Amino acid sequence: MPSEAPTPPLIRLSGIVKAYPGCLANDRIDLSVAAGEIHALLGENGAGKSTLVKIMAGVVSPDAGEIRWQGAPVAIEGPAAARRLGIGMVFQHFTLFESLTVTENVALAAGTKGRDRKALAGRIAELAARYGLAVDANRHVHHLAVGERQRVEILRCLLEEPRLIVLDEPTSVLTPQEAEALFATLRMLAAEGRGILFISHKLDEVRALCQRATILRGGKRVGECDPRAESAASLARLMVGSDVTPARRGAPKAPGGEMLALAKLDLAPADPHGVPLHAIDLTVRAGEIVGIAGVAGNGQSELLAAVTGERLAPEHAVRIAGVPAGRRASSYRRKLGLAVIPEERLGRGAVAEMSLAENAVLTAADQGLVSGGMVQSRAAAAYAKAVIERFGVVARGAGAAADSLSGGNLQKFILGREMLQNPKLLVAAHPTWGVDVGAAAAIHRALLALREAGAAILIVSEDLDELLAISDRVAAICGGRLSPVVPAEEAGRERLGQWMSGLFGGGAEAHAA
Amino acid sequence: GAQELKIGFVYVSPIGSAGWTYQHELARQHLEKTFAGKVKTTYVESVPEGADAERVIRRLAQEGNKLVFTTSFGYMDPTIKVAQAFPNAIFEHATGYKTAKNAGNYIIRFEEGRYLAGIVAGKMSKSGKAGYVAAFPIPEVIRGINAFILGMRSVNPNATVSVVWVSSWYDPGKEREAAEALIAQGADVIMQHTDSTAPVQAAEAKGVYAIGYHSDMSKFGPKAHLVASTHNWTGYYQSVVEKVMKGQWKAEQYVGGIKEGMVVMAGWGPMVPDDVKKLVAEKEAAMKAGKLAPFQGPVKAQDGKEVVKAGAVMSAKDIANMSFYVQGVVGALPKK
Amino acid sequence: MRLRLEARTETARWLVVATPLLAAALTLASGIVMFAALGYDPAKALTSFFIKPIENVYGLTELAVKATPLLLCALGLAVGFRGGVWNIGAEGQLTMGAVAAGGLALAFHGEEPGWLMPAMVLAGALGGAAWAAIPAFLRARFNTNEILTSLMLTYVAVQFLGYLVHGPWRNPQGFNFPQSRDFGEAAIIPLLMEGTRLHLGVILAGLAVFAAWLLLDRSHLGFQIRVSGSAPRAAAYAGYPVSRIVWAGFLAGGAMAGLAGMMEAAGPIGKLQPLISPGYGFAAIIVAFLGRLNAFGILLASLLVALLYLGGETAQIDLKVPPAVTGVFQGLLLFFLLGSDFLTRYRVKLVRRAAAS
Amino acid sequence: MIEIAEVVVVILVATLRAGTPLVLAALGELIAEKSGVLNLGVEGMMLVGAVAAIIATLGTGSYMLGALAGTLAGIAMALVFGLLTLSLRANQVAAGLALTIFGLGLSAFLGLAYRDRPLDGLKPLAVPGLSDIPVIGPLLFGHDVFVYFSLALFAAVAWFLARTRGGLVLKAVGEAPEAAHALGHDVLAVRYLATAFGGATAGLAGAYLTLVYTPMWADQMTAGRGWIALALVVFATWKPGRVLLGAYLFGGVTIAQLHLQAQGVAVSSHILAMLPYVATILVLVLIARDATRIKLNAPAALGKPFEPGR
Ligand SMILES: Nc1ncnc2c1ncn2[C@@H]1O[C@H](COP(=O)(O)OP(=O)(O)OP(=O)(O)O)[C@@H](O)[C@H]1O
Ligand SMILES: Nc1ncnc2c1ncn2[C@@H]1O[C@H](COP(=O)(O)OP(=O)(O)OP(=O)(O)O)[C@@H](O)[C@H]1O
Ligand SMILES: [Mg+2]
Ligand SMILES: [Mg+2]
Repeated sequence: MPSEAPTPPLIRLSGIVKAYPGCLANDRIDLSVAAGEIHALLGENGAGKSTLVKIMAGVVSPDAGEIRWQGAPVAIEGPAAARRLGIGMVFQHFTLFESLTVTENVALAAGTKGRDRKALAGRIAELAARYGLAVDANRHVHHLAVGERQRVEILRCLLEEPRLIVLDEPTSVLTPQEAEALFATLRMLAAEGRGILFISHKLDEVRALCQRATILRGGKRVGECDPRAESAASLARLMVGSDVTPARRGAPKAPGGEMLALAKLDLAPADPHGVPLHAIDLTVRAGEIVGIAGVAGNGQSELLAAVTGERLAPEHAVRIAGVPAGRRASSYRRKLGLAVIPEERLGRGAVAEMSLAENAVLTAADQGLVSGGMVQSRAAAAYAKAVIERFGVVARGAGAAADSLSGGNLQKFILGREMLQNPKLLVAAHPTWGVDVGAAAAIHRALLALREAGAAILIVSEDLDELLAISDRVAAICGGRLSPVVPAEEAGRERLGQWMSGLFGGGAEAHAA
Repeated sequence: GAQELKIGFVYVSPIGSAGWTYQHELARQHLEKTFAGKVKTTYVESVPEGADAERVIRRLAQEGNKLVFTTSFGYMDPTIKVAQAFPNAIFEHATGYKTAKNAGNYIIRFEEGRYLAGIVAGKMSKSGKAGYVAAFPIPEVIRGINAFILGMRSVNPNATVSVVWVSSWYDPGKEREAAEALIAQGADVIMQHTDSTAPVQAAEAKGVYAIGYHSDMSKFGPKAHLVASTHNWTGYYQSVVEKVMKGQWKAEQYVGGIKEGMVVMAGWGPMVPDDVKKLVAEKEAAMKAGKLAPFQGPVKAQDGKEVVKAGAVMSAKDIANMSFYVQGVVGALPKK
Repeated sequence: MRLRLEARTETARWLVVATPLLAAALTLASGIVMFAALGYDPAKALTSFFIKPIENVYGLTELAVKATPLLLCALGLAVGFRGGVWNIGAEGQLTMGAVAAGGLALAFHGEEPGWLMPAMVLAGALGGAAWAAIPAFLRARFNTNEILTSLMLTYVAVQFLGYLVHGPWRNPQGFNFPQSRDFGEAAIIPLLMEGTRLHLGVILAGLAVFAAWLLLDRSHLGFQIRVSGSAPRAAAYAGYPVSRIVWAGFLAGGAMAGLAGMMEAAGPIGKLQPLISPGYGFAAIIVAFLGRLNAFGILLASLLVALLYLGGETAQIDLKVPPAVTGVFQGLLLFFLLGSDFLTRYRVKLVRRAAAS
Repeated sequence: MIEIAEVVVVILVATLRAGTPLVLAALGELIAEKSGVLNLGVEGMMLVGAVAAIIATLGTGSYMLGALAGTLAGIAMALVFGLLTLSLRANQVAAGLALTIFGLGLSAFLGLAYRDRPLDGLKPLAVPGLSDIPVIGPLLFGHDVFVYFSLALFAAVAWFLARTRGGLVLKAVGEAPEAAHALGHDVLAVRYLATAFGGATAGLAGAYLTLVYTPMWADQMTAGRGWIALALVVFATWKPGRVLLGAYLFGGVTIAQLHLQAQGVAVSSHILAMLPYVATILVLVLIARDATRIKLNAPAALGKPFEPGR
């Protein structure tokens, strides 16, 4: 129990309960954040972190519990009420309006202050200068790189002078350099006396940044600690409740045959704001993992699309298992042994309202799930069940809807669905994005096992630690150009970070600011 | 017998208070009044001319209606079909050409009213230009245009009529736009072969004359409405009912016009001088006497070719198939 | 205390049945109020609407005949709607199906070959599909809004039919009225029951229900269509070409609507004339949604909507209820059905207000 | 001989009149769609607005009250739609079509006693002196008040979208409702307002038909104008300026066609009747090719229900 302090904490939640059908997301949670404090909220996927902060932000209403703001009990009726109190939230997804300019985006959140656009632009410039958040206020958001968008989010939040700033997984898309810059800003804000609540699955960051951490597990608060005094491993143990053994890559084997070969691949973007690919050369051999680092929006999606067949390229620019396939449809490439784990789990890798059995049919139709043009529902259910069992997916069963799974579990399901097809070539985008440490380790182990079994694996990720831990060879992509591909041992974080900003002598201009 | 005669009516559009269906409805009400206690009438309005018509007609027959009037061309085949299934009921179909033992049909020589209206227009128009808002270029409509300009030219040899096709029997907005276009092009009398009152209203608003059709439309354009060429079904319906009651009814193809009182010039506007009314009365008398017909020679087609020689009268078949303009119509007939 | 909505994780089966019943009950209740307010005896009015039209065998056959075009159009539309393909031009596709089949019937008028009927069935489906191919092509190739193009093409089709029956296809013996010749014997769909209008097409429509169920709920193509409709990006990921779904949706919709048009022309009407359908193609959109885009649901919905039409006629004959009142009544039923759908997806809960001390 | 210029002026004036109901209805639908609400029930709302307007005017003698009644009736219809799609989250396409079917029935029912009852019709304004100037007079000063109002409404809508915070919120709600909700904007309230606005202008457009354009009531007298208004919004790629252009273009083609006929040009009436629709399709195809513009202007969440997961 927190003791009565002479000055009450900025916010204090006690006994917060929030139930969703079939799941108690928050079970009598207590949490308090003091002014000037950077407080971490830790927990596995589905532990209830986002639910809790959404309650603070007024986006979700609690079933029971009390919220005190600077000592006084309050009811946060909606997002507007939260803002009026002085609670600012930086969401990770869905909060910028692509077709509007930066100023307009900011104006949308700025209450009555937003009425005068000129004055607003001035305020933005002033705040940007004060906290080192460089943005061009007149650009449309759809032109901005991810890091820049993040800065807009933060600026928008700061404009209202919030007393408490909540950030839900803000760093998962940033380069190490960008993350460092963000931390500097956060420290400055805390020094000004604001409270900061920080959610992240990257435990090193938490240790470097936060003074206090509240740990949730299964919707309950299971402890509190000073992360600076913990190791990453001990923090992970607190979260998961048992030891987490990070996956370890075995010694590189003699490289097998070329399963993927990109030769001088040029591709114009489909989207008017996409990134064109320039003369990409890349090979992935059987039995190896090749990792590609890069800040989102530098041609990764185009590269993946060209490999998977969602975009067509010149026939010989893409060879899969030795067969020229640049102009071939995805279905043909799958028959050659390709499997794909997309970056977006819900809506792309899986259909939200369909059952896991049905979602198995999505890409595993050829595994006997369709015959004579008819879907074999029994076979589909059996396949889904096999995935659930083999990959430790926590779900009600093959009949569970995809969107009833937590992010990490759905990710494991998609991974399993693809891996059970015994692919010769697996392409994975951000395989552990937003996934907790336990699940991430499980995913890494599965990928490595596939490598052992002789498959070629291409991974695109923004998480350098992940790439360096499991890849045999790595490269970075920037502005649609690929850096040299080097053995993971030779590429340090620093060097990859530089390559990610376009400094690899290929004459490439940095795309992202 | 003392039992009342049940009579059914099938209408193609809503009844409204003017237009084709409204005129039939007036006749139905007339029957209710005239044969009070002896007949019981039922009607169904807005019956589409497709597969539904047969069911509605049959339903009326099933409900014990011994006499059924079906009042639109598209009801012809369904009427005949149901007539065969209900040999004890009697069916009367308007404007068709098929008959059966217990199914007759009836039609109006609409062109007689058009001709008389043309005379009024010719007398009243200052510019000698009339405008005609028309639905579809089918013989029935073309016949009306020709009869109208022949009547108009009978009093003003230089008169012309311009036609705008609106491709709909009933579209008030378009009918009004068409009338306004005609007025803008100099027409000062508007005639219509469509079902709404919009052309008369347009004329009223623009300060030109109009001639009503189907119904007396004078209340829609008190200052514009010269007269209307109306259809009066009351007499015919009454005679049919009387025959049925007396057991004297026989299937026939009945055609009526001015003489039979089925075409009535009604709703004279106060601006029409007596001499014009008198002239029209004279022509009406001549028609009744069989001395005047709208397509009485000489009739010249647009290209100057004489289609009816002087002294001759166009045959009913040629009238039914008419697909050319006579002299005085501006522009060519739209090709199929 | 206040109301809270909660999404259901799974739709209970009984709700799928119960909510339309609730909607029907609400419609009946509002119908009673409405008819009473307008001075009609509500009991009589409702009997007229729902019982009288089908109290005998003939009535039942008429119901089937009336429901057939609605059912066919709606089944076809459901294929597109499930895939997020908004074809609202079934009316035009129906018209062009009638034109294609009717053209064939007229071309072989007097010859009466035995293959004419199957050929007309084919022509009807092809005619409708060809008309649907235009918006499909425009959407697949130029990404043109298909709601609007398919709708605009309906007006064009109706005018085209008008042009034909006013012009080149007009019955030469028909006194210039805008109608084609009566179809010959071989071009009229055989009747199933003497003395009624129940025709072979009704059976075909029944088979179509089963086929549509197989396609929509059991086949791989149906699965692909569903994925495309609810998660287009997942469809792209799985490699289902968007254009194929668009084509499948439009061609199925067009073919079925064309079939409906063929059956109207070669069935109860027996010729071509300016009006083939009194709006079946539009009503079918509602039928498709009332049936929740499910083949069997659509079967029930088409019977219900057909019954409302028949009921409107009897109510007019029996009680002089104007057709406009029927229109209002139909609209109410649609609203209740659409609104009650909500209950299958959400749970309404009374909750105590939290954290409001 | 009639002066060519005079005829041109007549055509232009008629075009403005013919375009006015389209401008009104399309501007409202544009606002509704910008908020993410696709209301296909414009035709139904127009019809109910039309009949309500003439009933009120025949009853009170006031055109002002008639226009108000039409507007309110349109709003009422839109709120029914809002209840179904926004609160009860019914499919917007289905609910819009149902609204049109309901509107057809309801307007016919309400209008039973008013069918073909004549009304004088609202006269054009006459600005003494100015209206009589040749050419310029009738073009600038000879219209009825609705024409001017529709232009003012256009200016207001354009200004609202481009310059105001409300417009910004509207666009945000139509693009990413979840995000707008998270920022504290009441998505449902914004959508209800936008839907109601769409109903208001559709009702007013209907009122224009019964009070000015063809001053009387007839069943289904909107004759498809609601659908044209919907097409105009797409044609305009959700930009008010192009709505104006499209409405007058469409009106102009219709009017010019009638004038050509009146001059004696003979074209098959069926072909003529097809033309506006074929032209609309062609224009839609041309517009659709400009994918970028559509992407930037089309409300990304158009037609999708918003489910605030509280
Ligand atoms: N809208 C919802 N409806 C039903 N269940 C929900 C909803 N949102 C969250 N949940 C469930 O509540 C639980 C907690 O979810 P929450 O988003 O708070 O987890 P989290 O700790 O943020 O996880 P992650 O690390 O994946 O972001 C999960 O089991 C989740 O499935
Ligand atoms: N309707 C739902 N039913 C069940 N689970 C849900 C539902 N909506 C979301 N979830 C689960 O809740 C968890 C959190 O989802 P949410 O949408 O809150 O994302 P988030 O945690 O805020 O996002 P992120 O952590 O990536 O920033 C996910 O695991 C998701 O699968
Ligand atoms: Mg979360
Ligand atoms: Mg998360």
